[in-house]
Formats: sequence, structure tokens, C-alpha cells
Amino acid sequence: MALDLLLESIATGLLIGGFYAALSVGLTISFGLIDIANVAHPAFIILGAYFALALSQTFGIDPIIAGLLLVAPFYVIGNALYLFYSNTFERRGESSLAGLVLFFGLLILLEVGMATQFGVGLKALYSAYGSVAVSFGPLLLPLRFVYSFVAGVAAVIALELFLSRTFRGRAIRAVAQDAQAVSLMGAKPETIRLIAMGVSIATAGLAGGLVLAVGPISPYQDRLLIGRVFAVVVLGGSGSVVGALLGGIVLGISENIATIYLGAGWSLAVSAVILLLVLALRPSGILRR
Amino acid sequence: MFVQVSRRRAVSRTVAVVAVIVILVVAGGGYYYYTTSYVPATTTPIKIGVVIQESGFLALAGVPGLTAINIWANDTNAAGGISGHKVQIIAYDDASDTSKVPALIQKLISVDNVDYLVTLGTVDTAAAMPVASQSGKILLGLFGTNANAGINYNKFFQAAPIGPDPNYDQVRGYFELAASINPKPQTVAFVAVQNDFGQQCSIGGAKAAAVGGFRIVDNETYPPTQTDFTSLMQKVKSTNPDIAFICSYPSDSVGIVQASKGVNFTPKLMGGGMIGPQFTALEAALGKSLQGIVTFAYWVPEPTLNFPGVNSFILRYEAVANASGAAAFDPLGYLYPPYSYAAMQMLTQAIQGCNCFGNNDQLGTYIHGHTFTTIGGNMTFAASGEWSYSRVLWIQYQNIAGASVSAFSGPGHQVIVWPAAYKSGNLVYPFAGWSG
Amino acid sequence: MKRNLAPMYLLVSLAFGAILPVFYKQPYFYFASYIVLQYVALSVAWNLLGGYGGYLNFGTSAFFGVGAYVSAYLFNSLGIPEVIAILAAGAVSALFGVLIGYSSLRLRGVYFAIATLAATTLVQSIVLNTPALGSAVGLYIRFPAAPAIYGNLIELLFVAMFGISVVSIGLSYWIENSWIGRGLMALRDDEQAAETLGVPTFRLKLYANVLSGFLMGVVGSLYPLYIGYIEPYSIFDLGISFNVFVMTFIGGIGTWQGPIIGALVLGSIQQAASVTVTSQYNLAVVAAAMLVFGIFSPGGLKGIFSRLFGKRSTGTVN
Amino acid sequence: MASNQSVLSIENLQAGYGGVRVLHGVSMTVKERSVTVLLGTNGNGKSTLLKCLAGLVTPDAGSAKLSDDGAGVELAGMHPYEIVEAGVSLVPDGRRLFPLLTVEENLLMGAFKKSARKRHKENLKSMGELFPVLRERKGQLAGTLSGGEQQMLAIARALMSNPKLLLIDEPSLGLAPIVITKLMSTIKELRDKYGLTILMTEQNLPQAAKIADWGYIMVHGKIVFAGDAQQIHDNELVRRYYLVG
Repeated sequence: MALDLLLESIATGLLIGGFYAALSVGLTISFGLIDIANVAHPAFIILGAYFALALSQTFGIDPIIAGLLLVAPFYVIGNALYLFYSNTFERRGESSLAGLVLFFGLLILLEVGMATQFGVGLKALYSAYGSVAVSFGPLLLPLRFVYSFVAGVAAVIALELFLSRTFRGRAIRAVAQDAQAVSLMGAKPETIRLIAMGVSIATAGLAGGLVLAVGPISPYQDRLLIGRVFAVVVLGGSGSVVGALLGGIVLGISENIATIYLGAGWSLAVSAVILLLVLALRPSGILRR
Repeated sequence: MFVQVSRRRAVSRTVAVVAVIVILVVAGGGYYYYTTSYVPATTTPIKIGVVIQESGFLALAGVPGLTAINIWANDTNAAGGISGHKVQIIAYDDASDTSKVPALIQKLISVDNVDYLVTLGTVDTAAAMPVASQSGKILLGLFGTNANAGINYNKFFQAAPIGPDPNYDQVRGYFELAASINPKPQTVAFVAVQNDFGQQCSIGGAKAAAVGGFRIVDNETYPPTQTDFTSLMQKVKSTNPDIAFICSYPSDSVGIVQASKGVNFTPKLMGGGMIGPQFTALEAALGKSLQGIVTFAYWVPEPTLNFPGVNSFILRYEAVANASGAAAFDPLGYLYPPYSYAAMQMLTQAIQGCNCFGNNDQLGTYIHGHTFTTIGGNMTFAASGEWSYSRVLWIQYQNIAGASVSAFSGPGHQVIVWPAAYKSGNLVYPFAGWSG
Repeated sequence: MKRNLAPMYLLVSLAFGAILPVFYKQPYFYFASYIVLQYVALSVAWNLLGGYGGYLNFGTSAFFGVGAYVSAYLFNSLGIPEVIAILAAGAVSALFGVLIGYSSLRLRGVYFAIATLAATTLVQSIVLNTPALGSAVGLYIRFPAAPAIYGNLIELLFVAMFGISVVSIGLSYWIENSWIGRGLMALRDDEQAAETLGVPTFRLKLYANVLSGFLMGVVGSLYPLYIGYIEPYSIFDLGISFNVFVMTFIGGIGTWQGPIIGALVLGSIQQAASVTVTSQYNLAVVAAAMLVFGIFSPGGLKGIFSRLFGKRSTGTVN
Repeated sequence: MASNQSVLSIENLQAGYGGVRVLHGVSMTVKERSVTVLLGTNGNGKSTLLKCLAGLVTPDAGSAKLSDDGAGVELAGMHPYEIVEAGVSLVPDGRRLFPLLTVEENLLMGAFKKSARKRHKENLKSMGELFPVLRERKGQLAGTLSGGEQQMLAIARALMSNPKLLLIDEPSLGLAPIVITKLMSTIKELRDKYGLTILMTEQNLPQAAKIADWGYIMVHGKIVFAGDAQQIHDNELVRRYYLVG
């Protein structure tokens, strides 16, 4: 029985890890690759969740599909965000930390905006698979997390391919290392960052669909996500999207194992300790590049 | 040398700047005090000062609460006010940030010169208590558990019908209900969220379990940020309890129901102090999964709770909720609004009955000594300011047809199974398992 | 000879703070100002490591919270006198600073920031799981008797917080102009270069973190008396840490005046917005103010003040 | 070997950083299919000149015209990425590789500009032939290569954009003599086999002189000498600068 429980917790932890990766992978790109500490990223995720809710209710589509539909408009939102940021902060040559003021202000504005537009209460979507678990050998896996795991892993793979196989993707990774050298390759660093921020926020659109698929949403829910998404990004090694997946899985599994052996009340403490240990032993994350 | 001169000038200039700012703030405060404390003497309105969560996490309770208060103010003024005094609501948003509460309460007291104070929730009410108690003004607390435990302020009154021993009274019914079943279940598993509600619920549950002779075979807590409950509920299931006792917040309630269904956790009695099913959006999201679950309520649209005026209030509340376009809050709203309104009704009746507007001590004594008839039923208060009796209801979801708002509205879906006095149907036992 | 003026300013300021409640009695002013001053002291303390050393601590609420819980526990549960509880709170918080420092100060900037966030979660979790500290239920604070000198507790708390702020500012001014501050600024600009020049970088960072932690702990230790009831979510709120960062930044990071100006301005706006814009839009007003200050004041408000007063920058001391 | 057609004509170029003027009216030309070496010791403005040409430093005055089949393109004032489009590629001082990208990814970064993207496969292949060591290490992170290999990679990366004019800043810096010899022969090969025009800066006269067609000497931001390979070799000034002291 105990072994079953352990396996179960590892398996669901893995699934949750895929979900965490989907929430964090956009931040890996903005924070890890182009040095924009976008603390408002979770607020964009919740915004995506509200849009996904509207789409789902209007067209009767699955929230994850709705999240996919949001990728394109959120890409544009990301572009706009970058233009605003670069014109107000980056061009002045200030450190990315100066931008934190901007993004924190934006976070509050987004929260208030969502609260007034969509209401302060909880919103949820009825989904046929909401409380379904599928058997996998002796294990029972929550279907909504199976789906979000698949979507999260697919997003990570797509991004990894984009970043390693395309000219623009490689340029995004290169711009983090040496922006001036990138300009010597014939690429405009601002354009590369514009693309990167678009991609980053585009993932928030998808992640919003997943958040809606997984549970109820509320306008101030982003605060619950901030700590976790930054932890995932740092655990994985900032700038590595595969690392974000690993970081998410480490977090998901450790939280679940803590639940089994120490009680869920300690799960956050355990993940904080793991984060601190990883930082102490391998400061650049699990996947050192 | 030059550098030192420059530095000294920097010091003096900065001190000057700081001094100017301090003077401005002081002067501003004084001016504000002067302008707002001037009130024409003849038509003194009754001012109700409210510090409430219009934004932040607790806005989902604060906004419905404030809406109900405003409906009361409109009703009262339309009827000519209280003993000829119009009522005026002065409400500040504390943004669910407790550190803002003492200053806002103090502003209401000493600048806005309100007559009575209202707060919502345990944490904010407890933070308001020291300031409010020093002022000696009546403080109405909406929905907090044990918020008066620190100070025992004798002019504090709690709106929710929890009872004189809040932790225990909040959950006692669930265990009495369980004890009444034949054969009596023996073991119980606790699952409680790590926040003030969850832990107080759990403490009360432990006492009630001891009184009822139940053995606690598992006692789980989880943080409010818990993502998924599958592992947790598997663990709980593995202890094989006769009944489950869950103290959860709205989002978690959904996750727990979903996970319990997923792992097919079927204790004989499923439920507990769950907040969440009372919210329409979550009822609709869970649909038939709620069938058979037992949870608490303060008011439900069952015939046994047809207090005078409550139905018309609910209709007006729904109208406001719908008119707010964005469906800013819960359209059915049975959890917070009726008792927020009822507490204000109680205040109206107390001021009228006591005929002591302006004398808080007298009014406090009057409230303690009288019974008030409200849309939430008869209110009487214990010394602690809690209701002198408990009227926490335990309801079971029955006859849920599907996942829509209409599947839950109206009587017959949230059947009162405890206490006997308000019973509107029989408990379906044992828990039939998960459908839909 | 000219240096000696600083202590005088300090004493005059302290005296001003101590005498004010004798003449001005509006309690709302003291309740609101207390929170503003609390942010002044926290921002000044934060600036010691974050501004001079460039190591951003996002665990301000952890230090603040450790102070609050230690004093609440000592004062409330053990009945230890307030003054001792406050100093003990500062000491424990400083010790916490040593722990954080030893474990995390070798990390590069961003990673240090994340480590402090994780440390906050850890401390919060420990409190949540410790019944003696009230777990999630919280601790109700025994209401101390009204003080003899001032009419009521809030005036005394105001004076105390005013004093803590002034002393913090004095310390910060002294550090900025001492070898510690110069060393920190050197390592902020180029840590490796500073190291090779013989600046004991790690030791300096640790000093700054411990002193900063001590001050934050002392600030936190008064908070239970102010609020009357503490529980882990409002105490270890990430919002406190963010506020302190934003205030310091828009005031002018890395200067002793910056955090004072930033906390006074933004703190006052926060207090004022909550009573003038009586709806959820009050937060939007605050956020908009943050954006405006952040966007239009490079170098912080301190830079604007300097320009307005037409003086040479104090930052260019060689 | 070198034709007389000039690819680049610099006239009276002035540039500096902040208030400090570094280049005081530099004029020079670079002939097609030649290796032109700009000599000078450290701090005389050689790198600044190349940075001006690549768009990293904006000149205060003067012009730098790239002749493009008769039509002249003014480089001064263009952005670096526009200059790459125009056909000038810089191998910067310190190589400025992307250490966390693989060798192959670095090369592909070099082919970012649109016209080069289409030809990236064949270019990749020819770089493999020109620098076999890079082909062997194509999956390795650039940061892990040796100094000589890194320099090769930097040159190869710049070539991936099919430049008309290749600018190389101090290629021999920090490399062992034997590596330098090999590097110089590769640069020579670029001219001879691929017909490239190369402008490079050097402090290492003896090595550079072996392959240079033209030489300029820069002292304190001014050109103090210009001549062909033989003249460099024989010049008194060159001797004083490089062989004495």
C-alpha cells in the first residue's frame, strides 16, 4: 500500500510538473534569456484564463483548445509589452531590475482590471474530465493533469525546437549571451527581444487555458503562482526550457512526496529547501549549460 | 574640503525636504480633520464606517458583504431612515491588506466621526478590534471566527449565526449528524487548509469528534496554494475512515471533490466545513459530483428558512448582482449577503428600540439584552458578541440534475439535514459514491 | 568640524518625533504615519545591502516577520517586557540574517533574490506548522497598558517607529560614508575587481545583511502591538517585500536619501489613496503612481529633488 | 593579385567615446581581394576604427563608403545589423562568440541575415572544409574550445554571412605562435581561394607582414604611414615601432 502511494505521488507529481513547466516556461524566456524580470507573468496567465473562459463559454470549446487559440493574440500583447518596456526602461540603459517597478505596477493594474471586468468572485468551467482519473497500471492519474502535462510538455518541446532549430530562436538564446555580437550577425537585438517577449507572453495564453482546465480562477490568483514560477525557472537553470520542465517536475514530485511522508502542510517548506539546496550546490540550476 | 561642503548642503537640503513633507502631511491631516468633522447639526445622519475587502483575495467575500450593506442603506433611507436619521455608509477598501485596517478604522472614528463600525473576516476584524475597542464604538463583524478572542470587546457583535463557542459550534452539527446514524461510524479523517478558517474548523472538529466519540485516523493539513489533491486524497483513502471531515476554501473544495472522485474515495459521510460549494460558479463547475456531499450553510432557499423578508432581499440582491453586468459577484449569493443585511437590520432595530443614538454603551447593553427579528431569523448575542445559539445548517446536495446554475437554484437541491428544527429532508446515507 | 552636524540633525529629528504627539493629537495621523514610517525604516534597512551592495533581498517580510513573531511570542506568551522583546526580536532577525547570508550571499544577484524568496516561504511554512506560534490561527496580542508619557499606545508606537527610522537613517548615512559603504559600492560595481583590490566582499555583504536584518526585525517587533493580531499570511506577505523594493527604487536606490523619499512619497500615496479613492481602484491609483515615478524619474525621486534644489550630486564623492 | 578597385574608402573619419576623441581624421582605402593590415600598438584606435566600420561606434564626422559594384553605401551612421546586410562582417576583438551555443549554432548565427539564410547549408559545408576542426566539434559548446579554435570559429561565423568585406580585429591576440602561423595562412587562403577582401588590425607585424598586401600604421588615432607589402617591410617607422623597444 505504501509503495502504491509513493508511486502514485511520483506519477501525479510528474504530471503536475508538466503543468508547472507550462506556467513557467514563458518566464524562462523573458527572465532567463532576455533578462526581463516580468513579475507580472502570472497575471498574464490569469488574464489568459479569463479569456479562455470567455472563449470556452462562447464557442463551447475545451479550455486547453481555447488556450491554444490565445497564443497568437498573446504574442501580440507580448510585443506591445516589450515596446512599452524598452521605450521606458531598457533604452535608458537601466538594469532589468528597474523594470521590476514597471512590472509590479502592471501586475496590480492587471489584477484590478480583471477584478472590475470579470468580477472578484471565483469562476470555473464545468469540464467533463474535471474529476475523472484514468488508471495507468496500479495508478490513478487525474485526467485534467494528464492533459495539462501533455500540453506543457508539448509547449516545452515546441519551444526547445524553436530555440535550437530556427534562426530567430537561436538569436534569442544568443542575445542573452552577447547582444552586441548578435547585432554583428545582422540581427537587431531589439527585434529579437521583441520576438522573445511575444513568445513568452504567448505561453501565458496557453497556460491560462491550462489553469482554467485545472481549477477555478479568480483575479488575484496570480499571487499564488509567483513564488512557484520563479522557483521552477531557477531550479531548471534560467534560460533553459527543458530545465523548466525538469524544475517543474522536481517541484511537483517533491511536493507530493512531502505530502505523503510529512503532510501536505510541509510541502512548500520542502520545495523551498530544495530550491535553497540547489542554489547552494548548483547555483545555475539543475541543467547547467 | 569642497566635498564636505557639498555633503553638508546635501544633508541640510534633504532635511529641509523631509521637514516640508512632514509639515504637508500634518497640515493635510489637520485640514482633512477640519473639513470632514463639520456636520450640520440639524439632520445628523447615522454614519456607518465600513472597512472591507473590495480588492485582493478576500474581495469575493467583501464585495457581496458591502453590496448587502448598501442595499440595507438604500432600503432604510427609502423608508425615511432610522428614527428620522438618514444612514450614510462610509466604506474603505483595505485591499485584503491587514496592515491597512487600524489606520482606516481610526480614520473612520476620529476623522469621519462615524457612529458604528463594520468589518469582515477574522483577520481584519481582529486587527480592527484594538482600535475599535478603545473608541468604544459598536463593531459589527461579518463572518469571522473567534475574532474577539484577543480582547473580548463587549461591544462587538458577530453577524454569522455560528454560536457562542465559534470553533466548536461551527462544525458540531456535522459530527452530531454522523453520530445519529445507525450503525454509528467510528473513524474520521480530517483534511484542513492552513488558514485561519481551516485551522479553527479543524480545532472545533477535534473537540466535536471527542464529544461524539469518533477516532481521528488521519489529520491532514495542506497549504492554500496546493495544486492537486490526488496524492493527498489517496493517502486519506488509505486510512479507510468511516467519514471524512474536510475544512477547505473555495478553490481547494473543488480540487478535493475532483480528486476524491478521481481516486474513488467513498467514506460513508463525505463533506465537512467546506467553503466553496456555496458559490454558484463552483456548484456549476462540479455539477453532479456534489451529489451527496454534506456541507455547512448559513441560509439556503429551503421552506424551513423562510424568514420574513429574506426572499425579497435575495431577489433584490440578485437584481443588483445581475445589473453589475460583469457578474461581479455571486448571483445567488446565499453565503455572505443575507447575514450582512441581517446584522444591519439588527442595528436598526437596536437603535430604534434603545432610542439611544449616540450612546454606544447603552446601545451595546441593549443589544446584549434583546432579541432581533431579521431576515436571518432571530438574533440574540452571547457575552462574546457571538450569537447566543448556533444556527449553522448542514445541507446535503440532492437531486442535482446537471452542471448549470438552474440545477442548484430554488429549494430541493441543498436539503437541510441538520438541525432537526430546520430539517427539510432526510440524509441520504451512506454516501452513494460519485456520479456525473 | 563640519561632520559633527550629522549627530545634531539626528538629535533634533528625534526630539521632533518625541515632542510631536504632545502638540498634535489626531490619532489617525499616527496610525497612518506609523505604517509610512515603518516603510521608511524598512526601506532604509533594505538599502544597506540592496542599494549599496546591489544584492536584492526579496525576503524583507521574512526578517520583518521573524521580528514580529519573536516579539509577539516573548511578550505575549512568556510575558517578557516589550523593550527586551524588541531587542531580542532584532537579535533573532540578525541571526536569521547571518543564516541567509552564509547560505546565499555567495550567489550572484538574481539568485540571491530568489533565495531570499525561498527563505520567506520556508519561515512562513515553519510558522504555519508550529502550534506554539499559533500556526495558521495566529496570535492575539495582549494589549499593553497605556503608556505614562503619551496618552495612548499609538502615540508611543509612533514615537518609537520615528526613532527607529531616524536611527536607521543615521546608520545608513554613516555607512554610506564609511569604508563599509565604499566597499559595498565597489563590490556592487564590480565584485571581482573589488575582491582583487582587497575588499573583503563576503564579510561586507554579511555585515550589511545582518545589520539590515536587525533593523527589519526591530521594525517588525513593534508591529504586533500595532495590529493586535498576527497570522502568517499578512506577516510574511510578499507585498511588503515588493513595496520596500519599489519605494527604494523610485526614491533613488543606493543613496541614503532615496529610500526615505521613496517610502514617504509612495507610502503616503498608499495611505491617502485608500481613504480618498474608496473603491478597489485605490490600488490602481497606487500602481499608476508607481509606473509614473518609475518611468519618469531615472535615478529616482532623489534625482528630481536634487535637480529642483539645484545642488551638486552627493554621489560623486571620491 | 589584388585588383585596384577599392572596396572601402574611408575619409577623414573622426570618432571617440564620450568626450574623448580617439580617431582624428582617418583616411584609408581597402582594395578588392586584398589583405590590408592596420598596424599599431595598443590604444592607438585600431579597434575603434573597425567598430566604426561595423556600426558599433558612431563616427562624429567623416565617411566610410563601401563600393558596391559602382554604387557607394555610406557605412557611417548605419546600425550594425544594416552593415551586415550591406556585406561587411566583423570578427570582433575578443571573438565575442556565444559560449553557450554549440559550434554549429554559432556558425548558424552568422547566417542570420536573410540572403545568407538561404545558403546556410552550403556555407556550413564550406566552413567545414575550410576549418575541419570546427566540423569535428560542431556539437561542442563554443565556450569550451581552445583559443585558436575560437578564433577560427569567429572567422568562420563572420564568413557565414557571405561578406564582401571581412574585418578582423587582432586575430592573433593571445594565441601561440604556431597557431598564429596557421591562422595567417588561413586568412591568406580566404583571399587567394575565395577572393575575399580583408581588413585586419594587428600588433604582430612579422606574422601579418607575411600575408599583407597593404599596410597602414596608426598612431594616436592618425594614419602615419601607408604602403604596400614591400614598403611596410622596409619602412624605418615600422622598424622603430615594432622591432625596437
